[in-house]
Formats: sequence, C-alpha cells, structure tokens
Amino acid sequence: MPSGPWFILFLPLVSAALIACGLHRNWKLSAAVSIAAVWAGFFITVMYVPDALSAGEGVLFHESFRWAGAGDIEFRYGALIDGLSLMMLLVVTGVGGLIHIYALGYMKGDPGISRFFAFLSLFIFSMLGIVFADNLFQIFIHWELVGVSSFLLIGYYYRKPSANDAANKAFLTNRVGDFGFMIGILMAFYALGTADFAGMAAAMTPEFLAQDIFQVGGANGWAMSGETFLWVTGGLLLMGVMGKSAQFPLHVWLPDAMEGPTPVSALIHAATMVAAGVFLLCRLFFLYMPSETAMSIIAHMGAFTAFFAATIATTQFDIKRILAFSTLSQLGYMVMAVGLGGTDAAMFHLTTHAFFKACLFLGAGAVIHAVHTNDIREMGGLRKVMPITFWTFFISTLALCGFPGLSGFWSKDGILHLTAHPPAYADTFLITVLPTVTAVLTSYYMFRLIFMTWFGEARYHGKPHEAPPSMWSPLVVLTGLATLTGWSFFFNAETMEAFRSITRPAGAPEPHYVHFDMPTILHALEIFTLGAGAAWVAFHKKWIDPEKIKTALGPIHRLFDNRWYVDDVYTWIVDNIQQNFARLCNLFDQLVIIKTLVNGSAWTTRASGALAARYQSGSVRAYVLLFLAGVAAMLALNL
Amino acid sequence: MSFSEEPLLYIGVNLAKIIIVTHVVLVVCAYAVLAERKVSAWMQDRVGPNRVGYFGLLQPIADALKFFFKEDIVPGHVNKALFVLAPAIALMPSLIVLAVIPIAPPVVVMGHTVPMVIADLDIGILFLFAISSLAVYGVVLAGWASNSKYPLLGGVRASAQMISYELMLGLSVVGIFMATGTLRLMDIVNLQVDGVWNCFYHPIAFIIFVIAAFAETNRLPFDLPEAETELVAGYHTEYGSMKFAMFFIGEYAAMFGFSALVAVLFLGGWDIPFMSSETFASLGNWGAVVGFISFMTKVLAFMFLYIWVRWTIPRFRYDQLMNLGWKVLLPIALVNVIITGLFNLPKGS
Amino acid sequence: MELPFFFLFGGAMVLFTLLTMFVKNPVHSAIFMILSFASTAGLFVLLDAYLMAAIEVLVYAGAIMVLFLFVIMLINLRSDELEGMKVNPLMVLAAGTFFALLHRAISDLGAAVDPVRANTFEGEPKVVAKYLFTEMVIPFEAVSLLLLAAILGTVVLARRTRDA
Amino acid sequence: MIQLEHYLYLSGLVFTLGLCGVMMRRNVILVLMGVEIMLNAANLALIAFNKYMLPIDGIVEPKGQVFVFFTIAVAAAEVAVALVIAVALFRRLDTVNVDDVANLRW
Repeated sequence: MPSGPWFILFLPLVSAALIACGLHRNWKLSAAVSIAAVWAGFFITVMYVPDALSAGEGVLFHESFRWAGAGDIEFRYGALIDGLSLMMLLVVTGVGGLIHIYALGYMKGDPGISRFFAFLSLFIFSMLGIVFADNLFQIFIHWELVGVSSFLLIGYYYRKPSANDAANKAFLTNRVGDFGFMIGILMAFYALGTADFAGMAAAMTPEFLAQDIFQVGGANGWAMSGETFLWVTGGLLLMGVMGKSAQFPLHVWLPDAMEGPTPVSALIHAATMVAAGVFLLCRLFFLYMPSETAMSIIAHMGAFTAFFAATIATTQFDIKRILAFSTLSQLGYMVMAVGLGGTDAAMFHLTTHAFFKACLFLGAGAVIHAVHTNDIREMGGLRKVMPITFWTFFISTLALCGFPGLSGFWSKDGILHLTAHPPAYADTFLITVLPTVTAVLTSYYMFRLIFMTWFGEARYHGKPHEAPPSMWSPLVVLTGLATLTGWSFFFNAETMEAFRSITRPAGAPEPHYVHFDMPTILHALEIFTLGAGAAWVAFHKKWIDPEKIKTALGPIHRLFDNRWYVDDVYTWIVDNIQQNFARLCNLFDQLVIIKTLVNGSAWTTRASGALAARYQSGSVRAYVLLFLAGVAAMLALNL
Repeated sequence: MSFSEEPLLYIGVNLAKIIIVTHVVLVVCAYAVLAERKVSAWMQDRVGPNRVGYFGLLQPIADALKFFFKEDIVPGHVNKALFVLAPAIALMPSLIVLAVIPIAPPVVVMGHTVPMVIADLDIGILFLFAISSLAVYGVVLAGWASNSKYPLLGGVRASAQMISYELMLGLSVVGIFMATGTLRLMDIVNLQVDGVWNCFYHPIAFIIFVIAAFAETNRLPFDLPEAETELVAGYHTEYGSMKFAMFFIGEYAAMFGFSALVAVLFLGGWDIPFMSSETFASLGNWGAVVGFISFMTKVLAFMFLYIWVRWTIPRFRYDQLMNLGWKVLLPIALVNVIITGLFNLPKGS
Repeated sequence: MELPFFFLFGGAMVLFTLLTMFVKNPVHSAIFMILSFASTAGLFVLLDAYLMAAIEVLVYAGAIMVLFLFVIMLINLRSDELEGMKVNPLMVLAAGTFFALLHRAISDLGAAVDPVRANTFEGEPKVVAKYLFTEMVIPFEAVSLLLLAAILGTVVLARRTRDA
Repeated sequence: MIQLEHYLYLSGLVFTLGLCGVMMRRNVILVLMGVEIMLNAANLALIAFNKYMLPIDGIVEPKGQVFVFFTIAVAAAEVAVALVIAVALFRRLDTVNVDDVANLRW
C-alpha cells in the first residue's frame, strides 16, 4: 500500500492517463478529474504542515525504490519530503489548483479543453517529480518531463505558427541548458559515487575536497582539484537552472512562451516551472556552499538578470510580456539570494512571488479575455468595467513592488537586506546597487502597466465585462494570500521565522529576519514612491511626454526596447557562425561520409561482387571443387 | 543359450528354426493358393480343383512342377539384371519378416530353453517395418525393368500405394507401443497371454492395421497395381514360369506374414483364451505344441479372411484408395494415437 | 570376433558405394545405394546402435530411395542420355588430397582416443528415446517444423502452374 | 579388435567416394545420391564416436545417435525438396544434366 505522498505524485499522472484514454470525450469530466487530482494532492500536503513546523529542517517522509540498475549502478525513484519540498509542494499544488479552476473559466468553449487539462495534469506530475526527487537522476527525468509538458502547453494553439515557434524556442533553449545539466550530473555522479542528495552531501567531506578529483594520465598528469571540481560541476548544473529558470543568457524563451494560454503562463512561467531552478539551487546548496567561485557566479548572474529584465520590461507594450520580464527579474532576485547564501529568503520570495505573480497573470488573462488584445495601448479605463479584477491586480502589484505590509515587502526586503550586507566575494556595484535600482524599476514598469491598463481614457474596442466567477474567485484567493501572509507576519514574526527556517538547508548561514521598523518601511516606501511616482508623472498625469524621454535616452532606450539585442545576437550567431559551421559539416558529410564512406563502400561491394560473380560459373562441379578447397584449407589449418 | 557359450549348438538350433519356418511358410503358401481356389469355387457355387489327389490336395505340387518346367522367357527389351532380380526381391522381405515373429512358447531341448522365434530382437517391430518397407522394391523394379507400359504403371501405382499405407500401418501400431512400452514382439505376446488381447484394447488400431495390411499385400480390394481389367496383370505382366511363381509365392508369403503379425500384435499370438503363461509352462513342451496350433489357427483364419474379402468386395478406384488412406485412415490413426496417449498418461508419469 | 563382420559390412559398403557412384544406369545406382545403406545398417548394429540401424533401413532404404527410384522412373532416363561422367585429373587430385587430410586428422585423433573405452548400451531404443524427448526436445520439434516446411515446399514446387 | 579408426577410415573413404560422385557425375540425381552418401558416411562416423568417445565421466548419452536421427530427418526433407526441384527442372528444361543447367548464375 503506497503511502500518502505517492498519491500526491501519481494522482495527476493517473488523471492525465485517464483523460488520454477516453475521458477526453467529456470535457467536464476531464476537467473535474484533473482538478480533483491536484486538489487531493494539496490537501494531503497540508496535512504535513504542522509536522513540518514542529520538526524544522528534518526529513518528514522518505521512501524510494529501485527503478533500474546496471551492475553496481543503481537508479532509484524516491519521494522525499522535507521543509524545502513541502514549501514547494504547497506552491505547486495550491497555486496550481487555483489555476486549474481559473482555467475552467478561461478555456471554456475551447475545442481542445480536455487535451489542455490532460497536459496540465501531466505538467503537475512532472513538476511534483522534481520536488519529490531524492536523487539527481530522478530530477533529470522530471526536468525533461517538465520540458516536454511545457512544450506541449506553450504550443497548445498548435495552429498558430507563432505558438509553435515559441514552443520550439523554449524547448531548444532548454536543451542547451540541459546539456550542461546532464554533464554536471554525470560528473557529480562519477566523482561522488552517488546521485542521492543525502549520499552526495555525506560524500563531500573536507578530506574529499582536499584531494584531486579527476586524475588523467597518471600521477604527473592533469588533475582537477576539489575546489575546481565544485565550481565546474556546480556551474554545469547551473546551466540547467539557467534554462529552466530563464536566467541570462538563456532567458530568451520565456517572453515568447507567453504565446501559450494565460493559465499556462501563470502556472508554468510564473509560479512553478521557472521556480524549479531556484528550488534545485536550494536542494544542491550543499554543493555550492563550499565554493566561493560558484556562489559568486550564481549571485552575479542573478543580479544581472534581475536588472536586465527590469530594464526591458519598461519598454514593452504587451501586457503578458511585461509580466514575463517582471518574472525574469524576480527570478533573478531569487537566484541572487541563493548566491548570497540566503536560500530561505529565495524560497520565501519564490512562494510570495508565486501568489502575486500568478494573480497578476490571471488578472492579465481576464483582461485579455475581456478586450481580446494583449497590447496595453489598446486598454485603459478598465478600472470601472472590471472592478474585482482591478482591485486584485492592483493589490498584487503593490505586493510585487514591496509595498510595506504586503507579502512582497517581507520577502523582497529579506533579499535586499542580504545585498546590503554582502559576502566578501560579491561585487559592490552589481550586488548592492543594481538590486535597489531594479526595485525602483519594478515599481516604475508595474505602475506604467497599471496606469495604462486601468486608468485614463478608454482605448479599448467592444464591450468588456467582468470575468466569470470561476475566473475571478482564484484572483481573490491569491490576492488574499498575498495580503494575508504579509499581515500575519506583521502580527506574528515568529510564524515567518518558522516558515523560513524550515526551508533552510543544513549549513546555510543564519538568516536575517525582517523587522517591521521605521527605517525599513521608509526605505521600502522610498523605492516604491520613486518608481511609482515616475510612472504616475509620465503615464497618468502626462506631465512628461514618454516620447520625449525616449528621444532623450536615445541609444539606451533602443537597447532596452530591443531587449539588449540578445535575440539579435543569437540570430546573428545562428545565421553566420552556426550556419557556416553547418555548411562546413555538410561539406564534410557530403565529401567524406557520403562520397567516400557510403558510396565508397557501396562501390567496393559492387566491384568486389562483380569480381566474385566471375566465379559463379553456374557449374555445380566448380562449386564443389571450390567448396572442397575451402574444407581442405580449414582441415589443413587445424592440423 | 548364447552364441558365446555354445556357438555350434546356437548356430545349429537357429539354422533348424530358419529351415522349419521357411518350409512351413512355403507349404502354407502353396496350400493357400489351393485354398483360394477352393474357397472361391465354394463361394461361386463351383467345385474347384479336384482332379489331383483327394479334393485336389496334390494340386500345389502339380502347379509347382508346371512352373518349373515351363520355358523361362526373358523378353528382349527388358533390363535383364533387374528383371531377373525383381521376383527375388519381392519374395525376400516377406520371408525375412518371419524371423522376428514368435510362433509358440519356448521349448526345452536338452536342458536348454529355446525361444520359438528365430531372432528375438529388442527392436523387433521396427525391424519388421524396416524390412517390409523394402518389399516395395520388388514390385517397382519389376515394373520398371519390364520396360513396357502396363508394368511401369503398375510399379508406380504400387510404390505410391505401399508408401502411403505403410504410414497407417506404423501409426496404428504406435498405440500398442505406448501401452506396452516395448518393441519386442515376444514381450507383446507375453503381455497378452497374461492379459487381454490388444484387439480389445486398441480396436481402432486393429481395424486400421487390417485395412492397411490388405493394401500392403496388394490384395483386393486394393489390388490396383495388378488390376487385370486395367493393367493386364500390372507389374508382372511380362513374367512367366518360375519368376512369376516367385511373385505369386511372395504375395502369399506376405499374406502369411501380415496374418502372423495381426495374430501376434492384436490376437494374442499363441494365446488361448483363459490360459495363462503358467498353464502353458505346466504343459511343458506340449504347451509349445498347443500354442503353435493356436497361433496357426489364428493365422490361417486371418488368411481365410483375406480370401473371403477378395471374393466379396469389389475393387477400389485409385483416387478412392488414396483418399481413404490420407484423408480418412491417417487422421483416424493420429487421433487414435492421441487418445491412447491420454489413456496411458498415468503409466508414463 | 567382430572384426570379420566389420570387414564384411565395411567392404560391402565401400563396394556398393563405389558401384553406386560409377555405374551407368541410374536405377542400378539406386539399387546399389540401397545395398550400401543396408551395409551401413549392419555396421550400426556392430556399433550397438540398433534403433539407428532400423531407422537407417526404414527411412533411407525404405523411403528416401523409393523417392529416388520414383523420380528416376518418372523422368524415365535412358542410359544413353546420361552418358559417362566428367573426370579430370584435378578432381582426382582434389579427392586424393581430401582423403590424405582426413587420414592425418584421423591418425591424430586415433592417438588421442583410448581404445578401451568402447562401451555398450543397454535397453537401447529407450535410452535414445528418453534422451531425444528430454534433452533434445527442442531440436526434435525444430526438425518436425523443418519436415513440415519441406512438405509445403515440395507441394508448391511440384504443383503444375497453369501457364507452365 | 575393431577400433574407432577403423570406422573413421571407412567413413572417410565412403565420404570421399560420395564426393567423387558429386564432382564427376553429370546427372543431377546422381549428384544428389552422392550427397546422401556423404551424409551417410558422416552418420557412421557419428555413431562410431558415440560408442568410442562417450561416455564422459561414466554417463552414457546417445548424443551421436540422436545426431544421426536428426541427420536422417534433415536428409529426408532435403531429398524431398531436391528431387522435386529435379523434376521441375526436367519438366521445364527437359534435362537433368548439371552442365546444361548453368543459367542459374547471376
């Protein structure tokens, strides 16, 4: 009899299978099964929360079975629940469940709705597998499964060429990251002798790190020191994180992935899948922590991504893309937090971010649903038409901007505090200045979005109306979560401490807990007012013409507007370098492989056949003689 | 008594057995011809041969003398060597087969127990089939060597017919092997003496065996190779005098052989109902005499059946013969083997 | 004691084989071949392989050779048609070389075999049958399939097609 | 005393004779007969091996005899097919001379 946690993992898979095997004829049944599967998982998860709060960092549940093996190598498949994975479980099943319900309203009437729910269930299963995994191989399997289900969901509107392109882009970009990820896994497995997290952590003794890990060419040959091994392996594993969590420079797929249905954007590209990278960093924290090089790579990459994405978000007009770049930026924050040693801060921000960003995406989806466009220049004044959506959207925005008292304030301030007291390896400008600038930019672009969408004169077409209850109720719940978590911490700081401490892996530095004191509040308000005020001036009161700023900023604006030319660089690389390299390869293939090897062997066969055919006289007698000669030769050789 | 202990006695006894058996068979064959004529006459309400001796009892001797003194014609167009050899080949297997047939309980001569069989082989029945499978050559070679139309047709017919029915013959006996677990004819007889005759245990096999025996000996209703209305006289059309007589004797010897085989395999050999092997043993050498008489009674009765059938049942057409063999008897024989196997399952395990 | 029988049967076998291969008339060849097989069966008896002796006669002499004869008759070859054989020195040389090599192989082997180890089998057919139906049951079944395939192939090949 | 070598020489001799037949005869049926002779010679060798080289470690296994059994079965199948090919050949080309049937080559 499997125990509870296995149900969390496999119910969505069963649901996907059921829908695929026949339930798809009835979309209501399909949706019901899918929703029931994810909510059942949520309720089972919730039962573990009290245990987790009392047990702290300990392991709550661990079971694994032998899945495959070859010789001494054994691949196991396990379910591991500790504070970290419990947190992630709550996010995935809870937010996922709400998004399932939202999708019921959003996708209503779509001919492929059953397929959509099957994909959703498959995705939930894949994602939960990562969360549950107790070893790297299992993580890799589910990493790929997540990639596949993400591909399916982004390309859900498969008749739309742009959706197909986006799906392909997401998949290919992830492949680049997964390539490094796989090499990293193999290296870690080879060096440590196990892919099991506990085993890996136990194997990484100081003695082990002091010796040379890879010996090539004897005692005088090349070797890799423990320190080098750590950051090389960690860096390769980080490539996987870069792919899934869309960190610079593998971020390019995420904005395009907005081609998928909005619930998908909310679920995958805001709350869960992109968070998998951050989750993995926390899981493997024991691997990164001893190496300052690895930690500094992570921290600087995260900081840069956060800033980089925020600058791009200021110039976009597609409502979902703005949110997508905002997501990139926030993920940058989380990765940076891990790099600075604050895994609990990262996980905390991940959780709160899942609440309000999912809410924002779903709100955006409701708006798109109402006005049938993504462009914020064709919106405006929607505040009066869709009041519920507006208020939830607005509060979530405040939370994202870190308005004091809301959940984002606590989590983001936890990260900013880390940047204020950086470790020795941190670059002063990148770590201390940029995150603060990014926070200001966050407020700016979010309020630009707010003012252009909800305030001002109506620029929309048709008659938009408020979303149906199945769509707005998840918004309300998510807003409530985003708000209430914040205020509950205000009244009871120990809750937050308990909440954060359970996600802290062993060996992580002691965290700094945010206090609701005047300097912190003022600092936060300062940042908020700066950004939001600029937006207010430019986009609400129109005291400054945005066009003038554009011309004034000139090349910088063009840089932002063209997303720092990253996509163009990639295009250029593909068009010139990769294409030429492919031509070279093709030339090699044509000349050496096909002309010489393939055709050559065919020619040799034919020629030798023609030669041998001369001995096919058709005379039995000659055959017998030849045969006899062969037998005689064999006999003579053996005597 | 074995060869290694007393070689001379062994050779002498076996030579005696061979001579006795051969002569008995030849005499029986000769008189079987007479019997055939008498019986056919009786059936057709005629008198039959009655000039030579009482009731024509010396008629076979007169026939033999006639054959000996006729001119031995060898037609010019034949393949001489094979033409001469073929009658001998036809006669030989029928006689060799008799070597493994037990004719009576063992007798005691000068303190030695002598089994009343020429060669008591482990693989008696296989030997028997092996030899009888050679019988076809006599007919085939005669047909071919004659180098003329009807004999060749007769020879080809004969070979197809005999090969086909040999299969049925073998398959029908498989059931008996399965039940008895031995290939030694002496053992099979002994088991029947103390038990029940095989024709009651294996009725289907018995019927198939009898039908196949008719076909193997080229007797009516299966005498297609020599059907006189179609092929003049079939494979022996070109033969005369003593060579013809050898075919003739060969046919009757084969009848005798198959009759003996039926008696041994299905009718209990020398057994008399309600007599056990102890009873035979208590009679001493008289037991052997009684057994021999019993055995010969069965053989002669079966030969009478041959004759009876010949003058009663019309000839089959060739396609009917083949259909009967391959489409009726072969499936029945196979099913019979399976059924016998099922009945004998506990014995095997 | 057995030696005379060996030379009797062995000599007959060689003689009849020789005649089989080198007489003009194919029917005579077939007859001599039957005799050769019969001699082989005699040798099998000397080697205590009674069952195989019976099968040799039953299958080879009784069935296979009948087929040969049948086909020879069907084709109705005349002696003059298959005149002679083609002998060239190369073939004789090849055969000689082959036998010489065999001789070397046999003499090498003979030195390695202990002549005393010759043994006799008891209850012969049962032993063979038991081995055949236990250890060798899969090859046995495979052979039955082979025979089935041969039957089908023969029927297909022998069937006269309408256009032919 | 008969020894293994007796049988092996006999078998080799008969095999060589069969080989000569296969090489020298022109009639396809005679060629087939030569093949059968060779098979039979091999059978003899197998049976002789069975008697003289087994048992191994005191266990008597009629391996050689069973081999011969299979050889005979295979030979029966082979002969049936080969002869029907000969008949078909005769029907089509009106010859059974192997030298006239050289058009099966490429």
